[in-house]
Amino acid sequence: MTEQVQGHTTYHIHLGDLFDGPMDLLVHLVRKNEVDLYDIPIALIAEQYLEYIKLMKVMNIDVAGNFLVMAATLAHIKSRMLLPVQEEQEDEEDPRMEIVRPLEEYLQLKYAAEDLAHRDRLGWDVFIRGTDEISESAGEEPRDFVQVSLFELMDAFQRIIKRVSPEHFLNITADTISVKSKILEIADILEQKGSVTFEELFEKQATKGQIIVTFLAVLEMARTQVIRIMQHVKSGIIRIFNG
Amino acid sequence: MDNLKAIIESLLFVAESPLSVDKIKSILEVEDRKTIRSALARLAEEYESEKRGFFLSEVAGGYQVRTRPEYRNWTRRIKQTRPARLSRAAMETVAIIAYKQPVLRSDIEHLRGVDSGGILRTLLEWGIIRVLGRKDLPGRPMVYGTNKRFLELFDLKDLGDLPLLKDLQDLGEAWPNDST
Amino acid sequence: MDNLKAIIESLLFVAESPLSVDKIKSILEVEDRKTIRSALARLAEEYESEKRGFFLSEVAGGYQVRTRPEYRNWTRRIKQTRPARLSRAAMETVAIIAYKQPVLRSDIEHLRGVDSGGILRTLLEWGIIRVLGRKDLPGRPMVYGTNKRFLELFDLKDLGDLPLLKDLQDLGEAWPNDST
Repeated sequence: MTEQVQGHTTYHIHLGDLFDGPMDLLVHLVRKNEVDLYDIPIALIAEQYLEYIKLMKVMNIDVAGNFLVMAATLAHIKSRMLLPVQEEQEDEEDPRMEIVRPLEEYLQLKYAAEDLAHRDRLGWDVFIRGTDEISESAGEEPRDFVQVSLFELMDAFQRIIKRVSPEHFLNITADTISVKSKILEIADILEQKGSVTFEELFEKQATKGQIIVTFLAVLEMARTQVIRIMQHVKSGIIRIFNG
Repeated sequence: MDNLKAIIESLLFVAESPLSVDKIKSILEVEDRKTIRSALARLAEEYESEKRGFFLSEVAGGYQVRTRPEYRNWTRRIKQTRPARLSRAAMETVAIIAYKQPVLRSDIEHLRGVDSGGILRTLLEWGIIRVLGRKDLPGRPMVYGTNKRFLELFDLKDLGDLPLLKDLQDLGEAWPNDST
Repeated sequence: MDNLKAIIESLLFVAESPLSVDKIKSILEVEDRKTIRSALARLAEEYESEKRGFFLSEVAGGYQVRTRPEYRNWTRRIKQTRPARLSRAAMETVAIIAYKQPVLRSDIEHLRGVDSGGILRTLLEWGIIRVLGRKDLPGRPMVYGTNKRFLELFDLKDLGDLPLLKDLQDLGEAWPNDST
């Protein structure tokens, strides 16, 4: 998820950035071969498409299922193109339309997205008047932050565990009551400060049990959208915000 | 109120979001929309003719003073926090929602050909899009649309201000720059 | 930089705190303090002679554009009517309380599926909701309702003015604060 969101941000290497999806790959191929969108040489494009998928697999890029669906569609169109056109079928639609229509729509929206991106964006090209007021944290958009995936959160947690104690944590269970009261505690902190770094939350937790309880509380709060867990694009620091 | 124009200007300076004529009307407790409109028009004109560092933008159903885009390289330096760059995927998703709203996640994903849940969540967080409601379909899927913030962000008066979708047949060889 | 004055004006506009001459100098990468000073003086003079709604204030070791104090009665109104930015979770809670009042915390939590103590406390602090009393149940739990401030915040005449739940579902935009 986050891979797609982060797009141009630096810290995440995302091989899939080459092509966001099967539609992008198709657009790329049509463009690269300089063929007419309305007269696509389907055999050539289908063949090249499969080559790309093979290459992605070789490079250990996780090829999503929708790439394969598109490959099947292309193969199907190709086979239909090979069938001899019979008299009574002449007014039948060009099988390629199955792919041309969505491509057309997709391209149109890509143009639209480009147009939007070229407008004078607030906070980027134009600015409104600055105020020296302390902005409220609730609802304020932390623009330098991106959402964190569960895996990144677990990485951060592992770092904390290692720092606090090298032992294993496996046989500690957290009871519901302490998780609930920890949730309230975190909510209190957030109410006062608006946001807190992930690490700060664990600073005063001496025992393994407390650390686990805190982590579970954070997970639960994130799951129920009481909080938002974001990562600073540049520093990589994970910060927790009021939902 | 003989200095109506200056008062409106001071309101525009203080406001944190675009001010509609109605809003100005209710604050000033005047009856006449026309006077407000003409004061706004004069302000806009003055900012132009005097080559001020800002201009009056008609955006998101209201008026807002904004710095000139041609000075972006300077104004950006004042702002220490840079806004997150919207990724290409995010821009595409926003465009789809803007043009196709009300739209289902499944429609978006069908168009883009990829899972878009993560991007939708981010766009929701940023307040660019919102959930308009739920569709009366199995699973009651959520219906998405753009938010007022979308208009503000992309300098649009209203949704009617969105450029028409291009006719691809007319474009010939022109491809979107960022298509690969 | 022939439009130095306009650029400095745009910087003053964007800056969140007073800008010193040195700061402007470092942003614009110019060597000459005098040019900056004279541009500032011209801006100050223009704001006066054109009777703008703002003036250039020399304050805290720098320069800042401020709205005129004589318009305080108007400019204050903008600040007052600015809707508080409520988080999505807070909006949900307020909505539940508005529609279901008098309501128990346990009812709210049952509906939202999450602990809502922290949010309730915030809303109480902000004066958006209030404790209506205590219910005659074990533990004598508190009963919550909305406050006058709630009406102000959402620009409602009275509670009867609340949109029907169905309208909300259809539109999703009945809330003035659509940024959540």
